[in-house]
Amino acid sequence: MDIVGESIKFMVLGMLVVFTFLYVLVVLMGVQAKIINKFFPEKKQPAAPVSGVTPDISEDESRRIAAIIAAISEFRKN
Amino acid sequence: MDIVGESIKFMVLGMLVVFTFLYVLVVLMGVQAKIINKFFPEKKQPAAPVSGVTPDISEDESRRIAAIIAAISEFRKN
Amino acid sequence: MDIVGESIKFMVLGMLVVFTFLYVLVVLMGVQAKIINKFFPEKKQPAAPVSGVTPDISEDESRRIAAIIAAISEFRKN
Amino acid sequence: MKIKHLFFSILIAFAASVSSLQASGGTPAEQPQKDAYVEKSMNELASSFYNTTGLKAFISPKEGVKNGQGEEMTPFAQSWGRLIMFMIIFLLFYLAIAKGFEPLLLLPIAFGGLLANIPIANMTGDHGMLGIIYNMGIANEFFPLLIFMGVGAMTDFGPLLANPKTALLGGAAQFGIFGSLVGAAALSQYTGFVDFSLEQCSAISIIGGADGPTSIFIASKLAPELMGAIAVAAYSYMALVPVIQPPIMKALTTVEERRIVMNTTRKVQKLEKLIFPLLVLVMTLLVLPDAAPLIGAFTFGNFAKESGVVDRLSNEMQNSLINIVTIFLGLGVGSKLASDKFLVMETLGIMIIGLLAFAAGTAAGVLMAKLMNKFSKEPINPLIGAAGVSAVPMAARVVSKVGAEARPGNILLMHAMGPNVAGVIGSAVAAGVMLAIFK
Amino acid sequence: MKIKHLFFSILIAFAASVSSLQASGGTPAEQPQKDAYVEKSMNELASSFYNTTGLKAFISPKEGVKNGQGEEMTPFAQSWGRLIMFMIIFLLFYLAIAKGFEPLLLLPIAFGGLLANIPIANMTGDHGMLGIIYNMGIANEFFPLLIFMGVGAMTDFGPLLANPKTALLGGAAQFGIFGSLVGAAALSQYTGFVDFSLEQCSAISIIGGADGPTSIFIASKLAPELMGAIAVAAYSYMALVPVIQPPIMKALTTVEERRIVMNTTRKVQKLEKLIFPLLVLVMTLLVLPDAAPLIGAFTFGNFAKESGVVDRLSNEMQNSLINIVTIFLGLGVGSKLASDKFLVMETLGIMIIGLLAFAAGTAAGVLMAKLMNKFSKEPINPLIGAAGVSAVPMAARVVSKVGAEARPGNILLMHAMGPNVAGVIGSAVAAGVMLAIFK
Amino acid sequence: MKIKHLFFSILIAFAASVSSLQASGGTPAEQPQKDAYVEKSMNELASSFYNTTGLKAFISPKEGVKNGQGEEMTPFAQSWGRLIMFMIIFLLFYLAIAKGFEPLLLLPIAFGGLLANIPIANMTGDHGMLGIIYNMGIANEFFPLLIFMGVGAMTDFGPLLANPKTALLGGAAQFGIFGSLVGAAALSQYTGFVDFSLEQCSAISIIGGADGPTSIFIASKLAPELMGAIAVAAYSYMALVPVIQPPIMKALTTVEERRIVMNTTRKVQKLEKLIFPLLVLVMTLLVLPDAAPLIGAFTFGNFAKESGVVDRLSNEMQNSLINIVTIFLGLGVGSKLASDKFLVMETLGIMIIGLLAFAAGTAAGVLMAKLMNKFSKEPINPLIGAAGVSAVPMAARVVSKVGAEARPGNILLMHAMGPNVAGVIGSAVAAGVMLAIFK
Ligand code: NA
Ligand code: NA
Ligand code: NA
Repeated sequence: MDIVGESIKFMVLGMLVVFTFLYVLVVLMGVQAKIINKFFPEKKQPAAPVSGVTPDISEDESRRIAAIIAAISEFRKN
Repeated sequence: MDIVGESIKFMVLGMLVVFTFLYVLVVLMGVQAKIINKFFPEKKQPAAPVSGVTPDISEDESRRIAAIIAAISEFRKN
Repeated sequence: MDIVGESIKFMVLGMLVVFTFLYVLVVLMGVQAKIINKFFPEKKQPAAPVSGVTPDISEDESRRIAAIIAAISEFRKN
Repeated sequence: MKIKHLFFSILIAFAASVSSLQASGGTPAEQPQKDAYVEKSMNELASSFYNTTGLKAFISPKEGVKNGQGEEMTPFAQSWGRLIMFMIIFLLFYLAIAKGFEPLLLLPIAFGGLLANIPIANMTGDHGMLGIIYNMGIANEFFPLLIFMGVGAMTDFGPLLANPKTALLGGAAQFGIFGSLVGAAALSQYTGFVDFSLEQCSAISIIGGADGPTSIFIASKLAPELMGAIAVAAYSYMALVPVIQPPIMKALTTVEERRIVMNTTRKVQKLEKLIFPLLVLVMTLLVLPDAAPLIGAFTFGNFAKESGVVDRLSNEMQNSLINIVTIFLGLGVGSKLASDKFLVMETLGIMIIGLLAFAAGTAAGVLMAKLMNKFSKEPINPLIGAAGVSAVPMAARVVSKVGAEARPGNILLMHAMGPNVAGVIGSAVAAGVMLAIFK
Repeated sequence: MKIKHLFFSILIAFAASVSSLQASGGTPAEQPQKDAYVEKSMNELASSFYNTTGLKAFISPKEGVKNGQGEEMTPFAQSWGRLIMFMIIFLLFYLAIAKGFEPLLLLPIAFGGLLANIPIANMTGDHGMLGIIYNMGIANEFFPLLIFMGVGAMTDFGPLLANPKTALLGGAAQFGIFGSLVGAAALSQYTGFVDFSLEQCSAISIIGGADGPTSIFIASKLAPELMGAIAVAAYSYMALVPVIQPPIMKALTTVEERRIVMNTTRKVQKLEKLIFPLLVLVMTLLVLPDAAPLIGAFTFGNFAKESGVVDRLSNEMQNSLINIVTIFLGLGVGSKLASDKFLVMETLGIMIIGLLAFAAGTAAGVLMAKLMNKFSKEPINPLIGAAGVSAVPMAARVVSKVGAEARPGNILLMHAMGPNVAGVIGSAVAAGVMLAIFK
Repeated sequence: MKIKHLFFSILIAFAASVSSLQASGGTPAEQPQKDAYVEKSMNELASSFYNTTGLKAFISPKEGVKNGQGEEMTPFAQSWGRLIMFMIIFLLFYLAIAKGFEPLLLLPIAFGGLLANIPIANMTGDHGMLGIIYNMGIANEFFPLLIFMGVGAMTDFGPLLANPKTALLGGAAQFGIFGSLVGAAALSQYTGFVDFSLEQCSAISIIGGADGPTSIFIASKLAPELMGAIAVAAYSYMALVPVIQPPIMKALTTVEERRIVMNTTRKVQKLEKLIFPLLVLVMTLLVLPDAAPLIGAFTFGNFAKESGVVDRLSNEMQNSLINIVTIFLGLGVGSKLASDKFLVMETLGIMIIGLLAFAAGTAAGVLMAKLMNKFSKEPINPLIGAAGVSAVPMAARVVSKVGAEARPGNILLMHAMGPNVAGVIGSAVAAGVMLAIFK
């Protein structure tokens, strides 16, 4: 089997599907944003915490909890 | 099979068992309370936190922990 | 089978292996400490928290977290 | 009250859709043999790709397409059936998120249902994500018991110990189970609408116990083929407790009764709380060993909590462990919302009986409380009888809310918690009776 | 000291009860065929219900009744046997809760035992809650390894690295294992009391290692039929460390020796702690690969902790994960407290050998420490040898307590932690030797 | 840059070692029959003990020794192969701990590899710790989906919703997948170096998606025999993103382009974020149901988080659950670092194609961004195209760092997060296309 030939066809199909999928998503995101802003606007939302992904924060959390507990246990030692 | 007839018998048996079970439990709770108050009285117990079920509280916990951490991380930012 | 005889042989072999293993470990710990102190010395390390095992502490943690949350929730009640 | 309308219109739409359904054939089929890839032209490739899209599966459903369990699906179940399910699921999302109805369970169940209705993906099959979860802990009833363990660790029997006789209210409310058992049998015997066996009637009637884990446990033992619909009905109606109960409560009581103020409860000692779970378990093993898994898991959680020496473990049961199991239980139960499983006449029967069961349990609890109020020295507000159906702690909150409507400032919550937690034990006992009968 | 009396009187009561037992037959039986329900009169229904009560099962035990594994139970095991087990279990509850003896393990084990002895419910069977747990992680030795991983993540080898030569004390204490191996062999060969094979003797003797997970791991490999009793003995005696060790420690040392003050330990660098688990693992793979699962899990946990870059994971191992596994391990091990498994002569033998093993390990550790004190430049308090049995961290605390009795203010805890953690490694090595021998 | 040298010298050493390897035979063998213990003299005992040491296994490897899967290992794989693996593993430890390269995954994988290469212990076998973990959740693709669920619950689509068109960058970067697919096919067809089938090429090329869970998922479906090497390559290169990407990014952009400042993003409403995961899932089920498990798990996590009503569950997914699964996934994947599995020519091919894939994806993303910048009203910094490979959030951080080098104070992080999270969806779509093709 000419797997190089086949894989090139896959590439064409694949990139097409990926781009189509994401392009439709882009369009729908726009439509959605318009509809929501028009019909369901939020009232005086507090500053949106726009952060990408939070894994590191949760990792820090454990350390900070540990730190808080350490601090507090200094005062609560029995 | 006359399943309605059977199910009525099940109802009689079932309600009888449920009530008997709970009634005996009521009696035993009373007996237990008397025995414990007589022979193992607690000394100056702090106000008993008599709350039903605590799921919501633990859900709040996560939010509050998050809040505490957020607050503290304001001061500990590196 | 003379299982007592066999078990005595096991004892000899076993205690020998255990002691050898731990003795080599003792030697290697010493060598390691020397190499590390010579070639990778730590700079002004804060007081090392040399505690054996921490299960109880983490058990206390939960209680303390609960305590902290209880305290804070007093102020944050909605 | 808009929600009620919404809910019933869905029920009716559902009924209509179901009646247009043909019975799903369904013999377990052999694992599909994977073919080796053969060279394709670009056109063939594109058309073969189109054949794997969901769009194609919706537009041109075919006879002979199989579900995750290898049973054939009707063309209706493949297309319109799935669309109806999506509507039901989006309704559940709306109820869970906007209305706050039992979101912890309704949201994962609904999302599981969404995944289960995706064509081609076969997520409910043995190798699919939902199938793996289902086999891991629902088919063998392990997850419901873990949930029950966690609920036990969260439950405080203090209010019940403070006022033991309210336990009887938790007994009366079990009429919801047995009354609807008779109702289910009658529906089956006297109408051609559905045809339930005695075991199936029993499994369905447990919905009246208002304990999701108990319902799933019993369904798996007595009528596994109905487990999906039973679980969904049980959780849905628990979510609807604030809608279903108040009208019944108000219809059966006078304003004067609803205004009754109850005495403050006595102080309960720690030792009483410690011994109580053991008491319940010992009684169970003497009288009703078939309820032992349920009561055993529940009392283990409670005993661990009240012992005060294994807080690490009891906190775990109440938090991480129950959270993980809730995620999995929800998704696994949701897998039974596949259109071909859910859009059948039996589901409609189960929904009706379930509603009946909740109503009957509520009514029986309230009437029993009225009766006890007659003969008791201390005043008993009949509303607290409604909490006997369990649905902990929502039913107790509903009681408190309805009570406060009648007399602002009258806090019945603690008094309602007694029958509420007794209802959990009562349902488990009723479930045990069913298991014992069919042993 | 009342506890000691209580404990021994239970042992004696146990011995008496056991001697009245007949051997339990036991061939695995076919799954009971579930009969279809047939119509019953109210009387028949009530009487058939009575037949499913635990009361009936206690009052009229029958020949041929089977346990969860399909083996026949003697009438004694069905009635009096269970009552005796309940007494033992309530004693364990008392010790765990009122006396604080290893509650994290003793409480779930005892509750599992309570559930396992409920008649009719068959909770230890393959479809029962305890059976599911057992098959999930105890039969395949997975849970003990996860526990060991968590213990590794909790262990700080700092005290050992600060004073490496105390590792030898953790070696000497393993005489508890090998001495009791000879003892078990002698008991079996020279008396008709019990008849253990060499594999069984080896599995039992690991109790002397004072590590629950190690004991369960080895038992599952060498003598699965004894695993229940071994696990229970191991955990019970670890709980009894504060009762068993002090008299032996005091008998073998003079007051002057117990009053010895040890020098403060040197500061240990982080890099030493990081490399140490790898060092132990590499030595294990070179010398004793059979110990690799135990040592591997343990050092993985420790390495993850000391690396400092995966705190998320090492905290998880130390908290949620070990908590969940502890709950399951306890319940699963408890399933082996079923009367027909536990009330056998072998259990008594195992309890006796286990006690001997702990005593021998303690003695060997103390004597080795005395010897080392003779030849060491720096003073060594012989008490710290007792910590070599592991039972981390309780043995080290006992040492510190006994030391403080002799000289108030003399804190031996850190010095005892060295042999204490070395004892964990020592026991794993000893376990590996056993596995290697029977390969 | 020393790391790069280190890395490539290992690759070269690896290549050298591999070329001296013979193919490992390998037919699954019957379970070794355990022999009964026979009496031994002390000498025999000691010598039989020596035969079970790892030292012996290293010094005198034998033909016919089997790995955990019952396949025969070559003498090279038993001795030098393991030593080479230990070197590679210690390098991974160094990178994870000292250099902070993806320690959460690299450390457990490497430790799993260490355990997998211990002779005699057979930890990768069905009864070994790693084998149990592997069968529990990797063979059936369950763990990758749970990770994906947790990642979904951690992901904030806000930056993407604020600037939707950056999603196209996440599409362009998938050229990393398809370009390397052609590359893999060419390598296989035109050289005698390796011989991959079309399915194998497709599985390998998913490495270019820079999503570990997706790679493992697809490998398990299309080429389970290569899963180990693929997973390792995927995670290793994700760890190497800060090394691989910057040179390519700088080579394809001018300093002026890198200095482009982008406008601040618009405020995104909560409802948009809530609906977005459902939008993605509905599109998936219409167009590409084969991607439903991946997208379904991911969107479930995200929907649970954005719903705001099941914080208990979404916190669980982001913390305890993903931690536990990460530990297990790491150890399980590490089991495929056994010398006989890893030190084969195919691994080298996979490593080379994987590197190519990352480079191609980065380049395609950057070039697409340059193109978009030409035609867009608002300025687009071409660097953010590199974040389209996903590797969330490291690629976005790398973008921000390289951008700040060109213009200090220019924070591109938020702008890079859009293509970054779109890249996750893009890879899942690409993966779904592969599955659909080979259906
Ligand atoms: Na109930
Ligand atoms: Na030990
Ligand atoms: Na990607």
